[in-house]
Amino acid sequence: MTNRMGKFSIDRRAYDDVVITTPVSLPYVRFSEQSAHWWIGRALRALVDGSGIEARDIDGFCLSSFTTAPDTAIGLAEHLGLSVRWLDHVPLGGASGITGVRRAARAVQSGDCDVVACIGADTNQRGSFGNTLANFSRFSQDAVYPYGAGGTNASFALIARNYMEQFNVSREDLGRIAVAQRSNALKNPNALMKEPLTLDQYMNARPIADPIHLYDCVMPCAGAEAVLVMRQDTARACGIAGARLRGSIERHNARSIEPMQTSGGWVEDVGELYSMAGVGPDDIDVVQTYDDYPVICMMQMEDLGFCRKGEGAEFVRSHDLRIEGDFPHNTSGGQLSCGQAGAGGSYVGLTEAVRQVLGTAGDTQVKGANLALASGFGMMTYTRGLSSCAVILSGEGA
Amino acid sequence: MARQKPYDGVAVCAPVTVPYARYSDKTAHWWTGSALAALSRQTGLGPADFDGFCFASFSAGPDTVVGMVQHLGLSPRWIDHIPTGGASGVMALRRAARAVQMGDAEIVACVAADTNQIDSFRQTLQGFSRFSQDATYPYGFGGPNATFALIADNFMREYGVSREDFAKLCVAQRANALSNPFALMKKPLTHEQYMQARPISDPIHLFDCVMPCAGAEAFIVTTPEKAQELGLSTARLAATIERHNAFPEDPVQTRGGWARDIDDLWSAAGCGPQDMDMVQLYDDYPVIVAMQLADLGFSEKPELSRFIADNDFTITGSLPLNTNGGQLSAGQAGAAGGFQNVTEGLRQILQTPLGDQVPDARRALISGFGLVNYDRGICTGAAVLEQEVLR
Amino acid sequence: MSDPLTPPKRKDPLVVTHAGHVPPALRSRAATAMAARAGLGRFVLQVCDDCARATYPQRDRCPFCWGELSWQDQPDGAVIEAQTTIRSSIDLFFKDHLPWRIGSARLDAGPMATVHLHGDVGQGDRVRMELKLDRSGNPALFAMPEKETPHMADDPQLRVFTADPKYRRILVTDGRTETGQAVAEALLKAGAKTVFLGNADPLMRYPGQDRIEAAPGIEPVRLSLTDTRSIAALAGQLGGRVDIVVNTAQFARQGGVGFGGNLNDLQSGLDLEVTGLMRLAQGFAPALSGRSDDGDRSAAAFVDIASIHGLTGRAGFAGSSAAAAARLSLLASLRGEMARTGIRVISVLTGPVDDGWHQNVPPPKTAPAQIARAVVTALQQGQETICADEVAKDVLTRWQDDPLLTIREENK
Amino acid sequence: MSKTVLADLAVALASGQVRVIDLTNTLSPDFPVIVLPAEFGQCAPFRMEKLSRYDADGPAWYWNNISMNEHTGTHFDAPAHWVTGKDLPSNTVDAIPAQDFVAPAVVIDISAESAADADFVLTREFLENWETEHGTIPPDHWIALRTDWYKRVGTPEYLNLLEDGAHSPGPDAGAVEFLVHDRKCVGLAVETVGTDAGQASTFNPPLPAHSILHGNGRFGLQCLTNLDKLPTFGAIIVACPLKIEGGSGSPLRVVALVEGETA
Repeated sequence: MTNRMGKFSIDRRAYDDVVITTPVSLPYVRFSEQSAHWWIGRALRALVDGSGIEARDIDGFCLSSFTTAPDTAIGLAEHLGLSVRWLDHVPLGGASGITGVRRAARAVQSGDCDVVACIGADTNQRGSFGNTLANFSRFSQDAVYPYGAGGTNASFALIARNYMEQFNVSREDLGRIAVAQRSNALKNPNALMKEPLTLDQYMNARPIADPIHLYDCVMPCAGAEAVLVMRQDTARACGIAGARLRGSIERHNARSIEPMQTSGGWVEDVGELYSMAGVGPDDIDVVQTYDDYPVICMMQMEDLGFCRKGEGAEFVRSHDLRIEGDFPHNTSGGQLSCGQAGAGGSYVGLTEAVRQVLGTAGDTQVKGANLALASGFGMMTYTRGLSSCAVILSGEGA
Repeated sequence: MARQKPYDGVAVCAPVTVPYARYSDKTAHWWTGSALAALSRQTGLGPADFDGFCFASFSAGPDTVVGMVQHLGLSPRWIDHIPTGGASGVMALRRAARAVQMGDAEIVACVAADTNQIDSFRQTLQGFSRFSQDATYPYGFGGPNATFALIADNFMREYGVSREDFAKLCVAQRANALSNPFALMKKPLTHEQYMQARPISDPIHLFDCVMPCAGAEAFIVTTPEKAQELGLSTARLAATIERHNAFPEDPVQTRGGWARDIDDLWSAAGCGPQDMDMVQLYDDYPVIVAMQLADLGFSEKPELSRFIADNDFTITGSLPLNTNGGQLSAGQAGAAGGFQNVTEGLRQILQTPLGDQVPDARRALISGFGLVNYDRGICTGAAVLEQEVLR
Repeated sequence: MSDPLTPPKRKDPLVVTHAGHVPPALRSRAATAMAARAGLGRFVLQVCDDCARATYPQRDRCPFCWGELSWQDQPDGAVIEAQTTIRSSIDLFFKDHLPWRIGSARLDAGPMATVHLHGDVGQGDRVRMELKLDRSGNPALFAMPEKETPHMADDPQLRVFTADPKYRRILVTDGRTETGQAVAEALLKAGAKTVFLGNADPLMRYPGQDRIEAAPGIEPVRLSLTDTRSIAALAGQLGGRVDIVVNTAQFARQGGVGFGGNLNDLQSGLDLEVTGLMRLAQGFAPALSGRSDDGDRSAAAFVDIASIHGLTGRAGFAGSSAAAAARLSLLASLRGEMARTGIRVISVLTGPVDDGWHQNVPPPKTAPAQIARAVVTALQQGQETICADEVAKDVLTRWQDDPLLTIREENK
Repeated sequence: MSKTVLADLAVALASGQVRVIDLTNTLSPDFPVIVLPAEFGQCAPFRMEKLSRYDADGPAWYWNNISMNEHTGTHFDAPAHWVTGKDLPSNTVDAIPAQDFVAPAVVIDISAESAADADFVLTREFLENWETEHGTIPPDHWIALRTDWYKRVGTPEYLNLLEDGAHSPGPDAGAVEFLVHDRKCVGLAVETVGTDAGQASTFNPPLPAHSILHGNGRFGLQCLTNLDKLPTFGAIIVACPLKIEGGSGSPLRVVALVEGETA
């Protein structure tokens, strides 16, 4: 691994004894008549029920959602009766969960608050997906959406096609990722997809925007994911198990002058991620990449150091990505098979990673998982994912 | 409950105010770019040099911080989006300071910007929050004026504060504004004019209200080493507090979240109200200024009237208040109104005021208040800034 | 090469007309500024006043140095780096037009852009970019083959952005004038199926009548823009069949305002050119709108030919210029209305036309053939504003640069 | 004349013994107006814009705004219409005594001649011959020129405008002088668009009907219909122009009263 730190010489401080606890994944529904406020309230309730911490002791709140308008985090705090001394609103799409947890970790570490509820939630009413797309960003309004209104599918099709040609990646290679995730999802009772997926089915799926076909796409749905962030002493006092935050990175609008996106912002910071955590890619037991499209998973396998750029196809051919495989990847089934609950999707890998290192993943549990990596990717405001982030977690034994 | 750790290794510098305009045909993106261009002129830093960015605005939609990052060519490794109006300056300061302190970023540009196109204010009000849509604006669409009229009416009766007292605050702020070339209000305000102003929503009268405008405010949070390298004067962040939705059980707002955290602020800062050389308080209405004077420990509420009478709030007075004129006299540039308390406090202690200098200014108390989601402002924050190095 | 367009078949009367949708219309102010230039057929990008680098998408500040941006004409070359065919879209307009091809273009000017692709271009190709307007009147980057290809204009995706007269049925309002006749002939030459040629007074012959009415494709119709009833009657008869309306009405008379002006001329001019335009729009705009996305036979455009001096006023032609001003103003509003339904509203701006009413005006003057060419070009390009001649170009350029100065100059 | 005349008339009208013939063309945008060389001001045709028709602009009522020239459709020419009559007293429609709007008519049939020659010119000689056959034209009568031109309404042959101008029948100066001075006519009532012949601007003097009639305080009635339904003698024409202040003429409804079975 090369450390790509550029002119900024400042060292990231360790997170000391910050832990992430109480992973909550509410069962998704394809369409919901409830509001995002409702889903967020339900997630808070699950955090309280799951941790035994009382609502009034939650003194930090970090929210990510696309569908709370006109409210933001503060409106939700009043709506749901939270009185907090630290509050953050993280509107970063698929990068929200990990970014939110990073913010919360610094807040509890600095004593700015004690317990932060971090929630990603969105409702999915008929029309809300289109509404989110249409109002996503100014660039998308001005320069993407009017070009076919293909939403992210069209934009990712352009990235995927370029990537596949440049690095000799076939649809079969990408299919392996989707098929393995579906296999994992069948062990996750919350996953919306209940049927197995074969490589044949993947290959023969109807095209959406070449080369993106049906099983390359996530299914928008309603749902919520959440965690609590606190210091180890707080967790111990409450008798809650937590995953330690060993290292994390984020980056926005990296390498914007490259004509086509072939890597995410991770490549700028990945050295620091591992050096902070004191481990290397080989030490990671389970990997949860952000899977809006399989091609992005492959990009992350490269950018996060599991193989070199251009070797992603060979990597997925030579590894078994299932729970029981040698490279357990997106063990809950990921968004591709669980569904994408808007900004909640940014927490899917994180909550699963916490469960894995705490050994509470149930049927999707990877045996002996102690070190997990989860990454996030989001904000397709124009022609590329603008925001990227990653986190390494370890179980308490680590 | 954990106490805040000190802000070691953090320097606050480079206050920027982009001159306000009553109405602007530009966008929030333009105003944000103007603020960054001003930071650039002051520091020589360009888009590639900032690795942190913190942003507050009401009028950048559909974009948030990350859209702004792309729009303006930044490539940061830490960003934050702060949609809390009048509390956003203190919150940005806190977030950026922790990011720098923890090594998550080294140079954070904190920017608040809002435009004010002919119909923006009405639109902002209309789309402000679900509670306001459902439960306040249908009751007369008086905007914040009506909400604060209820708060003021209650506060004045409860604590014996009068319009005469508010007049003193407003007249002092106007006097301060006259030395600030960027202030939108250019004419003196007399006590008599204040008292005879036309009523807006009893007991709120014309000069109790701010004037919405377009503008941008910015500052930089970095390490002392970096600041030295850039040749920037710096301030130290002595202590901060923040609180949201405090005291929801109070039937009418008579206090803000400061009241819950004030001890934490002064003990972490290692000083008290008496040590402040000035106060930069969020002044959407003078009643809120009075509330802060009490909640931040300068006076008990029942003694407010006397406290106001006993003090001189002009730049050279006993307790200089909102030395740029505050929003009441300089204008309220949306979310930038929540930053001007930081930039003005910073400028005074760095000895680079827009107008007249507060004599021997070394310490400033900054206080923010924001987001009338329903019937009260629910975001509060405060910070103590101290002069560190003048360059 | 593109498949050549075939003449549309007669419509099956039992099939419901396809409802017209338009592409997403929500855009930033900067994008709208780009549209204003796209409408003139320019290829522009924002360029930084300080560092001179071009940027895209539309911004309000330079992303390289935070300098101020201004719109500038830019080299229109590009290379397609990636392409896709969209086969699923949640937008009503695009859903109706699937599959839809787009690509990532590396513009010679610098930035990358998501662009619409002509059928004859694909990944790796060098292309010529055009800045078009989409059916909602917003800017659209369109990648064209670098060199002309067979039947290039017939590309179905391109035709969404144009109003090509080929195979279309067109109403030209005033066949009694030389301009009306020249426009009708040029449209037929450009492939129009039928030109319905208006005649305000069929009881009176007019110069050139025998020749023009005998031309294949011409169908004379009774139409007087000053007579609401005649428009209603014609719209009732042709409304569902006309794809393009071209208003060639003009009433130019010399005269001042306080000195030498003629009130009757002004009234007649206003009635014909201004009230007449509104009558025409009220008669035909709803029917056009209803068929804005009806396949090959879709309605496409409303064209109005007016004096450039509507922008400035003009000494000696005060009343005529006032009528033109009102006409341009009405047309701007109509453009906004029609953008919601996908009909292009085109302004053809002219200098003094070389006719009997401008005998005292020294050359250069606008020949009816020039106006006809401009009408055809604007339709083929999907352009929103076009100058028919050098005088109009000159006034427009000066007016864009300094409106108040140009107003003074033109009224000296 | 006894006091029972009007009562008798009422009975005659009710019984059909006296019939009312409509001599008026319908005012419509399609009805042609006189065409002058383009550099002159042009006669405005009839135009109508609906104000409301039991709709949002007027739920219970229907009405229109109309506009036209004073000389549009079936219309009346007052002496002030022509420069020769500009200084006469009571020369505008509002000033003409109402008495003058009701007068008997003598119908001179030149329909065969007009059919044979669109440029047929009515001369004094023709009139004198006519009198020989039909009797002397009495004073204070409208002279109604039956040309059957009204049957051409709705065709180009009505204006009959060729490259050298309009072609329609009308009197020469001698004929008009004769009618005005020797027969004391009220005015000239025609079916064509003007009292003068289509080519009368080439006559010497030009436009004799307008010039001589109006110069002597006589009236014109143009664009009439149904003159073929009137008897040669005995019809009474009722032609009341709108009372337009200082008006040179006016569109109007013209009717004729005729007796008995006469067609």
